[in-house]
This record gives sequence, structure tokens and C-alpha cells, in this order.
Amino acid sequence: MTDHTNDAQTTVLVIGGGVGGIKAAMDLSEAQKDVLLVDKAAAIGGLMTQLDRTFPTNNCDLCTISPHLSAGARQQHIDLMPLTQVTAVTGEAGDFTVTLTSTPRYIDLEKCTACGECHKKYPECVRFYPGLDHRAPTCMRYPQATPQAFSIDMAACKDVNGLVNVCPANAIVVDDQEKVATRRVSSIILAVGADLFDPDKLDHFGHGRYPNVVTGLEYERIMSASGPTLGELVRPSDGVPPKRVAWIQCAGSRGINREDVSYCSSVCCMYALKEAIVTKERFQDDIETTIFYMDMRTFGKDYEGYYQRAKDQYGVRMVRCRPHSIVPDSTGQQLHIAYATDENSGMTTELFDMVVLSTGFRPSSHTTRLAEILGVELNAHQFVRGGNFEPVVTSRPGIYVCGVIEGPKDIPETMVQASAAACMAARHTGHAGSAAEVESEYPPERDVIGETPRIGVFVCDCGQNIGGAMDVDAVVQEAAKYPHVVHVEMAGHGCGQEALDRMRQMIQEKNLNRVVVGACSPRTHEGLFQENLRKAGLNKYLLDIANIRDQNAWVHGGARELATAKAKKLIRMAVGGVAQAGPLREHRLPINKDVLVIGGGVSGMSSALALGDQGYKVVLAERTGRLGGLAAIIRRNLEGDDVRAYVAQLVEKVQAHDQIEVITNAIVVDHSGMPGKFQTGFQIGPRMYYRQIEHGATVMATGALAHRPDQYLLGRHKAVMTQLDLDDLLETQPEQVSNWECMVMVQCVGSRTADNPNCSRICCQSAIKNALRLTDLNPDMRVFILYRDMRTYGFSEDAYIEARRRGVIFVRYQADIPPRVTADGDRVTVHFHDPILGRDMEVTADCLGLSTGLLADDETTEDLAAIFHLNRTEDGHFLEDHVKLKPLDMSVPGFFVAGTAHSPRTIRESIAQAQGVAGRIQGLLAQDVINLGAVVARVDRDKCATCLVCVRACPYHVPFINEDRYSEIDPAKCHGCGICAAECPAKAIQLSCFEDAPIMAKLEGLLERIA
Amino acid sequence: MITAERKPLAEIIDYIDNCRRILLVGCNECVTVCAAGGRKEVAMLASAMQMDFMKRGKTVDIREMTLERQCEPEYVEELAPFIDQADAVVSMACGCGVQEVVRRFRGKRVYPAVNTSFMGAAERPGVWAERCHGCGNCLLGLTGGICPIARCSKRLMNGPCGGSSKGKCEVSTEIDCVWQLIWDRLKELGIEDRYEEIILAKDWRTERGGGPRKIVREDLAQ
Amino acid sequence: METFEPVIVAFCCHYCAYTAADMAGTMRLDYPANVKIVRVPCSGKVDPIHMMKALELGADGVLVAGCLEGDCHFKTGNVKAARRVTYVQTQLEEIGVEPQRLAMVTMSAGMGTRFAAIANEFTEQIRKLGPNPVAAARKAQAAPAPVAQVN
Amino acid sequence: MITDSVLEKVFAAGHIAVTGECGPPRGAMPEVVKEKAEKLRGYVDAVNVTDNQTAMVRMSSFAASLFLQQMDMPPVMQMVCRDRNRLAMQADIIGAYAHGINTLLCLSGDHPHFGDHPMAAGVFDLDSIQLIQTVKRMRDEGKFQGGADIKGPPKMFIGAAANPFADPFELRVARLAKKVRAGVDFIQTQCIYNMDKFEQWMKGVRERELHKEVYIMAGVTPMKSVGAARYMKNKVPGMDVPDHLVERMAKTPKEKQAQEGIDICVETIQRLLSIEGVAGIHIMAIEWESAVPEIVERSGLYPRPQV
Repeated sequence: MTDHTNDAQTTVLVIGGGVGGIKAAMDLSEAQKDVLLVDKAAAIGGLMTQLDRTFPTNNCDLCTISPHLSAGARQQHIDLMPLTQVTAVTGEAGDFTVTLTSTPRYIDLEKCTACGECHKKYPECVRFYPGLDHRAPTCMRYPQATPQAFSIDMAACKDVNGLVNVCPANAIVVDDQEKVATRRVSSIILAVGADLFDPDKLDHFGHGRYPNVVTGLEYERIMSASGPTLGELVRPSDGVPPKRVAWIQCAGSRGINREDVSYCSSVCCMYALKEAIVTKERFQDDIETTIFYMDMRTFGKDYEGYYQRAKDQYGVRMVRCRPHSIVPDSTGQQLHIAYATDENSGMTTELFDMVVLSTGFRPSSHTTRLAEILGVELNAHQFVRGGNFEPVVTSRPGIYVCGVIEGPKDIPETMVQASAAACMAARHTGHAGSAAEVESEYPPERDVIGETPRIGVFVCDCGQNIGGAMDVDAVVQEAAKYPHVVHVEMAGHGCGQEALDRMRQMIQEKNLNRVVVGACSPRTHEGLFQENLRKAGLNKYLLDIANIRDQNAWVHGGARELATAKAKKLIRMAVGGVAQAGPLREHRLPINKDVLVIGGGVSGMSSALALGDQGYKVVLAERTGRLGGLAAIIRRNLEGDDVRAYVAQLVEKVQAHDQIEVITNAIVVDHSGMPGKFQTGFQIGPRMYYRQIEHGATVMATGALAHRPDQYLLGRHKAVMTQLDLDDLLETQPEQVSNWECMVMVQCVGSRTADNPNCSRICCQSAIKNALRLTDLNPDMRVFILYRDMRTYGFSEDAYIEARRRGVIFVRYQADIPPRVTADGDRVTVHFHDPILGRDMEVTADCLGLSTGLLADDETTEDLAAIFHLNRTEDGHFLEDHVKLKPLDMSVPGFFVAGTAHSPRTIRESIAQAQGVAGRIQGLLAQDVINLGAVVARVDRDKCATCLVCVRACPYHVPFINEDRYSEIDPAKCHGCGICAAECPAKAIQLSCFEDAPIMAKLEGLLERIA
Repeated sequence: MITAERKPLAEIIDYIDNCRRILLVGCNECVTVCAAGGRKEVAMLASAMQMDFMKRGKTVDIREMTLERQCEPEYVEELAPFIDQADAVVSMACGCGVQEVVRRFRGKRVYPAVNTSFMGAAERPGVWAERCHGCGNCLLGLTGGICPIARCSKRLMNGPCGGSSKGKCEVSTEIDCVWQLIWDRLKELGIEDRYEEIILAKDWRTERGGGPRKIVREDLAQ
Repeated sequence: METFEPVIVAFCCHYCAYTAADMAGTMRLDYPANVKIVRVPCSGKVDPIHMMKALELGADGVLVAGCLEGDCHFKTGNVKAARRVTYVQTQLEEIGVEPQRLAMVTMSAGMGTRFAAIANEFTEQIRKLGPNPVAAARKAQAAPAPVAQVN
Repeated sequence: MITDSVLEKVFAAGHIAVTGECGPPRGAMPEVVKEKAEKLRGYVDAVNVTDNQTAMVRMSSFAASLFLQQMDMPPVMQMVCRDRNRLAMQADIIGAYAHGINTLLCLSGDHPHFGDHPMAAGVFDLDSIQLIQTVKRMRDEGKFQGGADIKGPPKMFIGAAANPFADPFELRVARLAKKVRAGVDFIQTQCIYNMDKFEQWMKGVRERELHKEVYIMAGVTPMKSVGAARYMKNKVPGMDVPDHLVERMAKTPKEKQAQEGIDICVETIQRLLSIEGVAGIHIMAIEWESAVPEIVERSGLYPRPQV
């Protein structure tokens, strides 16, 4: 690791190398800030790297995160210190002094080649391998661990010098000592995550005693190809594939017993569904999967659809109850689960081969001590307390928090908070050197012009993904026969650090001047492999990727020889193409660093402020006449803060801010350009005068609409209102409300239905908020809440418990038998069926509160999507670039989305997104120059017949006839579509990277064996 | 510019059906601009010919070349090294190009691949319309700059005829009645009375009437 | 006689069709392995020569796959592509090669299912059409690859 | 009097001249010409003989005119610029005059596109106005178009056509002026159905006093059926048949339509005769010569004056 002492001004300390910590570090390094990333484990990656598949994409996403990890190690601005903990912190925001203690690794990182010899011979003295295999001595957390080295638990090692000799690279350092270092940093981000609850203490479930009772993570490891069973789903007791698997939700959560915690961990429902789906999809679809649950909490974006698909498409059985106990059967191989459901009061038992306990998050003992060291307050559940409106801000200035340690959340929300924390932490640091210096870090580019092609072919097996669907070795051998191929090899996980290093080594050794990678889609990994070529001194365009995974292995899994034959053909095409490819130079353009924010609600204002405070000039465009958006009419939040006052001061701050220009009554009419050089036209004010804004990045914060469906007499009876109306009434006429005797609320009104399939996430919390305020006013008021699933996720579960304690009556209703309302003078009568009593009920209520949730502002998003070419989801929200790892970026470069325009979310979560988007934008605009890449059209002046076809065909009017009488195309303006090249009658135009020669060579490669 | 349109494939194939080696030559001037005989069209025709032969079980070896301008001896000379290995030349140039190759390479079978049509202008991308007949004695000065010889179906110099209706020629509504255009133009210029001056009978010798023509610049002629 | 396995080249535009093909992968849909994809930045980049040469070299079917009408990332690429496909189809008719061997299809980036459906349908349609007559003749003669220098 | 054409004599005597039209057969059948001419005898002063009308090949106008000449029915020979170059035209003019044919109608001619030889090349060496100049020069200066002297110059009474209904309408009077300047003696207009438009045209003509420099004959054609009416309205170039006439024909029962056509024709002639500047009526009853006697009689133009 390059060890350069950082002065306080430029370094941010990130504690915890999980996915949140890495994302924060990456964002900071992109924004040209130095980062000191510290993790107590031997390799960064944290919890996510052990997950086999993750929801909602059901991809392992390891390869989408591994580029982050390996990139993390490579970024010049990131200084990685594994096996290290923070032991002391002094100073204040802008200038902290931290003491770091590193435990010995007993392996010299520079020498270790991760060959695994020591691991084979001495499995016993390794740190604990989370999962079932408790013995391996040298622990490599996962195939693509970063740093790429093992670590030894010397205490557990019996034959030390035997271990030393076995290492071919004699990298083992017996007398490795604990090191202590002090560093001065400007701000700190706490991203240590949390542990998963160890259910051994729940004796009624028998985890730890019965081998076939496993935790969610352990089940994950069993399914994972890099897990102890190498991806075979088998019962731990006898290694036999299970026929019936059950999941028990809220193991240790939402409970009042000794070992339970009261809060909900927000993610267990989704990961249980995912594990059930993957069990059926990847192993055998005849495995019976059952989930025992109280409320199915799938409240994230499009998660409800995932839940319905689990039930309808995959046949996952859902049983609503809280199982009493697990008892093994006589043979000890199977387990009885005893449970009682509302419908039949008696106890029933069922036999299962495996039971998975969905355990939630618990702050580890480390974090409580670390919090004391950092001097940050914890909340009642020992998680770090974030601000009510600014979740990433802790009680101590200059110290920020993100991820699960701030509260249980899924990976997309963690990524949002990581970007937000990076943005806030960056305030305290100066600028740490621009990209130009980085460029020089690469070795000089070798000139290959004139050399006969020497092609290296690297074929990934990508674990099961490719290896499982075809005979990779046959493909590799076949590749050796192709023209100009001088080196072939099977690259395993090609995108992993190890394979990348090996590829660079082969390029040097075999003097390769072209590389073909048989791997996944160039859309996601082209940049990674191009970068690798660049680091090996090769021009990065001397590369061709054959998509043998997404467009072959994954779609012809069933026919092994067909997939193998096709892989050979795809690689033959790539070899043909790359032989014709030539080195290309990239074009650079100065960046316009202003930012355009569309939408003046809380999200828009928060991102404008976050950027403004960092010195960026922001234009905030609002369609209506005033700022504030939907939040402006909300009175209180669940925590009881005065929302209206908060929004008012936000508006004031924005209007007073000298870096932010607000334009109201502004409607977008046109848009053009590319990141760093956008032009967007507005018609402003009643006279609709036209004004064009020049900017480098764009934030879509257009919010969503409060849903008011014509149901339950809403709008037709005085006593029927939405939670929003009630929230306002509680504030304006408390006396009138206090003398209500009875109040009924109905959940999921107009949400989770056919025409609005998604859950609006916030309605359960707003119902509980209002219920608590009602019972504050009049403790004797009888409050009924009719619900389908109570989704008070995270710490809001405490409010749900408090509501029940105060006697609020919660009654579940089936989606297909909703409650009915009839007018009853000034009051209304609500008819519903109570599943516990098994009887139909009638309640006459002074007020009926409907939880109606949010709807996408379809009309606005449709117009904006057309103008900006943005993608949207089916229900009209803006679509992010990657649902899991890039929730804030949009697929069109330079565009970001924040707030309810992305999906329904609370104000607090919207602000996190807004600040996260500000963080992402600082990464984009930190560069002084934008790299336009090399895909531009070039005109051969000798062939051009000056026929004007290209001038007329170009959708962006770029080509023009210059004074030397031939067509000229400005590389800075060319968008690289290639339309002119295909129209040119004189074949004078070639689009670099997609010239005719490589395309023809690919066709010849594909079709040559026809004769 | 000179415009042309590719001949039907069947006709071209008829010319060269008994050949095994073809030299297919495009031209980078007018026929490129009107997308009839440029480098791209050469490749398209080559591919089409190749497929046609192969479909009938015959082989053909096609060399594709595109000269800068096929009506210039020096450019045509570039074919010399390849002419002997070809049983026939198929030229995608306008009539001038085809005949220039014939003039240079005696005894070599040379066939046209395009129908040279007219001197015209690009009405809009991909559409060319006749504008000049090459009559050798331009009367645009008399008709407000719009030519009745090239653009009237009956070459009337004192039109319009009785068949002009709604500005269109009696022959087809696709064709503008040029005399309507001329009349509108004269009105624009405010010289309507110029219309009544009779344009006298034309001396067609400067057109084709006088036989194939030559232009000689004594100062340049070697 | 074993069933005829057509070779199909699919020029897919990076922003829509290629992404849809990847999506078909992530959704683990199944479509015939006959379809081989060539990535292009836009369907508007597919040159009529590429379509002709693919068939001349022996492909049995050629697909040009672009974005939905009006959704092209480069505004008009898919419209130009459609026009060129029609132009090349007329050329094929002249040669006596079935014009349906060449088709233009459109889809959005999220339509994994549509990509798979098209791949299935088109492969069956070409299978019914039988081998490309040029490919059959080429196989019979096993002629050396024609010398075609394009200068 | 410039020529000894019967038509000129009638005009000069101030009478309303009446001419008919006879389309020669598409084969060598002189009796057809004679038969048609016979039907017109006594009812018209002269008979137009069309020249490959609508670009369909027929017995030449020269040949058919000779038959009429021999029957003592003065022909008006028509000559189109489509089929002959200036040598052939002048040769035929001299030839015809030698046979006593002394009235000539100079026309541009329909485009080959309409006829039975669309693949033929239209000559159009001269246009109709240049032809008028040529015939005038042959007559008055005794010189060929090329400038050489003619021994025995032909003295043709020069006529031309005029279509007051073609576009651009505002140009049509100027076009007549151009023909007058070229030296035309008499004009026969396209068949008239749109009376208002014709009157408007005649007003223009009178304003420029062209009617004093050229005898203007108004052309009429009786409609045999509503089908014929629609055909002329839609298919014949330069024809303007107002809707009310087509409706009138459509309302009449099938068997009475021919009579209705004649009635319309007579009514048209009555109105035409009332227009100042109309010096004659040209009845184009193509393939319906039998209707001419009734039309001429009912229009009060019978008997023809003896000049």
C-alpha cells in the first residue's frame, strides 16, 4: 500500500470496509479526496461478499461489487488498512487525530500470491470462516478478496515452521507484531455495519443443537458456489438434498422475550423470499418452500412485485403465524415445527428437512466501544443515532454514519447513505489533486501499429455461471487454433484481482498486442478489462469481449454442447474482430461544473443545498410557483418534529443561498448535450419566455402525487379523509378531534392493487403516527387499524408496539375481502371481518382515515423522460442505473434521481438520497475534463465525394463541409452513433471501435466453417 | 450533376454470365453522390452478383475498385494492372465512364451497370430531379432562370400548353408545369410583360441536332 | 435427416436490443443458440453491405434489432435502419434470395422476454424457409473464399 | 382578304362562321371520311380535320383534308408540332396548298403519353406559336423558316387553338395576345361549359381589343351521356366541366341524355352568340356528326351564307 502521510486537509477516515464503507470511499476518491479505509477483518467486503444471491435481481452481484472492491484497492486516493481498528480519536471537525491499531497478519502482503498452499496443508489455524466450516487456518473470505492475501491465526497454529516452509513465496512472517499508527484526518465516516443475531440463545428453536436448523446467512453460504458445500444445497446433518425447507421470520426480532429486540431488521422478509426463490429456481423446483411470518415487509421499490412473483410464479407457501418451537423427529434428520394460526386455534406440527431462522441485525460489541471512542451518541437499540432529518449526521460534528450501523436497511439504502456520508464528509476536506496526475500513473502505451496481431484469449468460467453451462476447457483449446492466437487460458473469475494480474503478466510475458476475453457483457465489464489493458501498457481498445455468459451460458443452459459450440463461435468472432482493431486516442472536453436540479421539493432543495455548500453553482427549477413540494403540507413526522417548520427553513436557506438560483413556474422544453456539457431549455413564468441553462449534471427530484382514489366514500363524506388530511386536522382542530369517540383507519387503500401494484412504504408509519397523536389527545378514543401487512420497518416497529400498548386495535383483512363503508349521518359505519374472532364486525366511527400512499407523477415523468431520453419503470417512476449498487445514478450518464420521483419514501430517506446524489455529482464534476471516449466517426478526406449525405443524415448536425472541400466531424460533438458511416455512399467514414473491417471479420469468423 | 440509377441485376448478370473473373469499377464523382455507383454500391453489387452466381452453382471472382473519376484517362489508367486478369469489366460509372474504359482497353468486354439519366439537382435527400438538357444555348436569361427545355414535357418555349392544370403538367401530377413556375417567377420579379415576348424557334445545332459536340479551349489543349 | 440448424446473425444496438439480450440472460430465458449477436452502437450503424455480406458468407437469417420507434438513443437511427432493411430486401428479391431472411425488429432495453420470443420465432421462420441458397451452393463447391479487396 | 379561304370570306362578310370537326379513321377507309363530311354538308362553313388527335395514330390530316377538298367541303387542316420537324411541316403546308387546302390550324399537340405510342419521341422542333410565325412568313414574305425564297408561296388562312380554362387563368389572355402578335388569323377555343370563365376571358380579350385583330370561334361539344360528361371532366386535360352540368346530365334518364346534351349545346351557343367578340362557333361533335344539323338549325345558324 502506498504509504504517503496525509495532511489533515485532504483525508477522510472511513471505518468499516463493507459495501457501505467501500461505496463511500469510492465516491470520495472519485471526488478527488484522499480516503483512509480501515477494516478489522483481513479483507474488505463485509457481509455482502458472503451472500450467494441478493434481492431483487437474484444475481450474485459479487461481480458487480468486485470491480468496486478491486477498484477500491487500485484507486490512488484510497489507502487500505485491513486488520486495523480505531483505538482513539481527538480533535474536532476538519482536524481529527486518530490512533489505529493493526493486528498482525503473519503474512507479508507484498509476497503472498494467494496460492492457497498453506490453506490446504494447515486448515486449522485460520480465523473463523463465517459459515459452517470452522476449521480452515488461512481464511480467504471469498475468491476475489481484496487485498488478495490469506491471514493466519497464529494462536491456533500447532506446527508453525511446517506452515512457514509450505509457503512457496515464503511470505509467512512468524514474528509479525501489532502496529499502532496515528493519522490526522479531516472527517470520519462510520460504516462498520452490524452482526447478525446468533440464535443459539433461542433454545426453543434449537439452533446450534440441531444441525439442520441454520441461520439465513448460513443457508446463503450453503447455496453459494464459494461456500463450504461448494454450492450444493444439502442438509448439514447428512449431506442429503432437502425436500422441504421452512423459513421462520423475525427470529430474535420484534419480540418481548429475554433474547429478543423490539425493532424490525427490514431485510429478513426479502432475503427469505429470495432464498426460497433461488432454492426452487436453481436447485430443483420441486423443493417445497414455506415461510412462517407475521407481516411480509416488502416495502422497497418493486419489492411487492418480487413478493407476488414468489407466491404466484414460484409457489412459495406463506403461513401467517409465529411458530412455537422446533423439535427433531425420532431419526434426528427431520424437524417438527409446531405452530398455531388465527384460522385454526389448535396447534399443528409439520415436518421439514431444514429450517432457516431469518435473523436480523444486532450492533456488535465492537461498535458500542467504538462509539464511545468516537464520542457519538447511540440510540436505545445501541445503533448510532442519525439526525431526524439528516440521517447520516451523528451527534458529533465532522463524524458521519452510513449503512446498517445507523439502522437496519437493505443494500440499496446503504449505498444511498454511503454517497450521502461521502458528500457530507467531503465538506471538511480540500481538493486532493486532479485526474491528470492520475493518468500519469499508468505505464507508457506500447506502439503496436505494424506488428502482426498476437492475440491472448482468456475464457472465464465465472464459477457456475459459465462453467456450469458448457465445457470451458474445450472452448479454450479450440481458441488456440484461431488465427493470430498465441496464448489461451481459462481465467476463472476474469474480473477478479487475481485473474486481472495474471492477464497483465501474460501480456508482458507473451508480448500480446490484442486481448479477447470470453466473459459476461461488455456493457458492465468493458471498462474494467480496458483499464487492465491500459495498466499492462496496451491501448485499451485492443480488446474484444465475447459475451459467453449473459448471451450464451445463461440462455442455453439446458443444451451443454450447443452452448459450448456457440461459445467457440463467439470467441472466434471476437478473435476475428480484435485482429482488425487498432489503438485509439480518447477525446477530452472541459467540464461545465454547474448543476441543474429539477423539482423544488425537499429532495430538490436538499441536493441543491448540499452542492451549493460545496461551492457548486446550482439552478433549482420548480414547475409550480413555490418551493416545498408535497412535504410543505405535512405537519408532523413519526418522531414528532414539526415538518412544516423544517421545510420552511429549508426554503429560506435555499432562497438566501448565493450559489443557488431558483426559477419557478419553469417548464422543461428541450435538452441536448452530454455529461459536463448539457443545455436545457425552459419556458419560464406566465409569459413563457425561453431561457437555456448550461450545466454539467442533472438531478431529477420531481416527487410524486398523494394518491386520492375514489374509494371508501373518500371525497363524498365529510368523515372520510386521508392520513394527510388527518395529520393537518390534528394540528389545526385538536379540540374537535379530541371528542371523537371512535376512529377507524384502513391501510393499503389504492396501493398493492392491480392498477398500482407497488407498496407506498410510508402509509403504515403515517397511520401509526396519527394513531399515537389521536391517543395523546384522547386516551379513551377507540382506534381501529384495518391492515393487510403492517410494514413499520426498522425502528418504527417501536411505534407499532407503543400503539398496541395504548390499545389501538389492529385487524387484518384479506385483499379480496376489503372492508366496506356506509354513511351513517355525520359518522360512517365500517363493516369488516375479524379473522381472530372469526366474525363480521361493524364499527361506527367519527372519522375514517385512509392510508392512500403515493402515486408516480406519470404525466410529468413521461414528458421529462421523452425530453431527456430517460427510462421509467412500468408504474411511471424514474428507473435507476442498477437497482442495488447504483440506486442514485440513472442509465443516461450525468443524470441522477432523488426522492419520491425514484419511489415512495419518507422525508428522511429522501434527504439521504438528495445528499447522496450531491455526493455522486461531486464525483462526476470533480474532474476538470470529461473523457468522451474514442467512439467517434472519422472521415477519410481522399475518399470523400462531398456528397452531403452525412451532413443531412446526422441526427446531431455535426458533420460539415470544410474549406478543403471534404466532410469534417468534430470528435467533441460526435455522439458515436455511426449513422453517417452506414449512410456514406463513398465509404469514406469509419466509426472508431466499430469499423467495417472488424465487423466484417466477425461475420467471416462466424460463417467461415459453413463451406 | 449527372444522375444515374442501378440497372436491374438480371440485365447485368446476362452480360457477364459466361465470365469467371469480373473487374467491377465504381466512380467517386456524380454516381457516388446519387448513390448509384459509389464504393458502397460497388460492394452491394459485388455481393449481389456473388450470391446470384453461387446460388446457381457457378463461381465468380470479383475484384472491386472505385476510381476518383472514370471520365479521366489518368484515373482509368489505374485499371491497367488488373485488366488482364478480368474476363470482363462492369462499370458503375455514367455513360461517359463506361466509354472511357472501352476507349482505353481495346478488345476488353465492358458493360454498364447503371442507367445514366439526366443532369439534375437534389430536390431533397435521396430525390433528384431533371434540371438541364444540355441544349448548348442557355435561354434561362429569357425565362426568369427556369428552363422550359429541360422541365417542360413538350419543350415548349412559349408555353404553357392547354393541358396545364393546378400548376401541374398534363402528363403527370408529379411534374410541375414549368411555365406555371416561370409565370410565378416573372410575377415575383415584376416583369410579367416579358412573358409576351415570343421566344423564336430554337437553333438546335448547339444541342444534339448538330451531332456529338466538343468543347476545345485552345489555351489548354495539348 | 437431422433438422436444419440455421445460422442467424443479429446486429443488436447497444442501448436497447443488446441490453434486452443481456436481460434475457439475467432472466434465464431460453432461446435457440443459432442466434449470434454482433454489438453495434445503434441499429442505424448497420450498413446495407453488412446485411448483404452476412447472407453472402452463408448466414441463413439476419436480424437488425434496434430501439422502439421514437425511443432510439440517437433519435433517428432505428428509422434509417428500417429503411435500409427494406432497400436490401428489394435487392435480395432481385437475386432470388427470400427477403424474409432479413428482418428489422425493435424493442426496449427492458424487454428480455421480447428478445427471446423474437429469437425463437425468427429461428423457426428461417428453419421453415430452409438453408440460404447461397450457403447451400457454397457448401457444395467448398470454393476458396472469394478475393474481395475493397479499396 | 389575305387568302381565298371560305372561312375568311364568311368572317369578312360579317357572318357568324360555323365549323365542324371530323376525326379521320385509324385505317385506310376514305368512305368513313366522306360519310362524316356528308352529314355536315350545308351546316358548316368548313370542317376541321384532326392530326393524330390525343396522340393516337390516324389517317393524316393532309390526306383526309384532300378527300374533303374533293367533295367540295372546305377542310381546316390541323398540324401538331409533336409529329413533324420544321422541314416536314413546311413541305406538307406547300403540298396541301397546292391541292387547294388554304386553311390551317397550328397546334402544340397532345403529349405521346396519352396516345397509343407512349414510347415515341415527341419532336417539338417548333411550338405552336413558332409554327404560326413560320406559316405567316411563308405566306406574307414567301420565305421558308430557314430564310430561303419560296417559288409559289402557300397563302394559308392561319388558325390556332386557345384554352381559356387552363391554368394559370390570368395568363390566358396574354397568351392569345402572343399568338396574335405571331400572326394568327383566327382562333378556335377549347369546348366551353364554364360560361362564366369564358365570359371573363372574353372580357380580357376585349379589353386588349384582340377580338378586332383575330376572329374568335367559340368551341362547343354536345355531351352524349353522363359518362361522357364525367370522362371529359376528369380525363381530358384542360377541360373545365362544371358540376351542375354533370348533375343535370345525371338527373336525366339514360335514354334522354343524348337529347339533353344537344339541348345544353344549343343553349350554350345561344349565350355565346350574345357575347361581343365571338365571330363564330366551332362544333366538335366527335363521332356524333349526326347531331350537328339539329344543333345548327336550333341555334339559328342555318342556312349557311353563300360567299
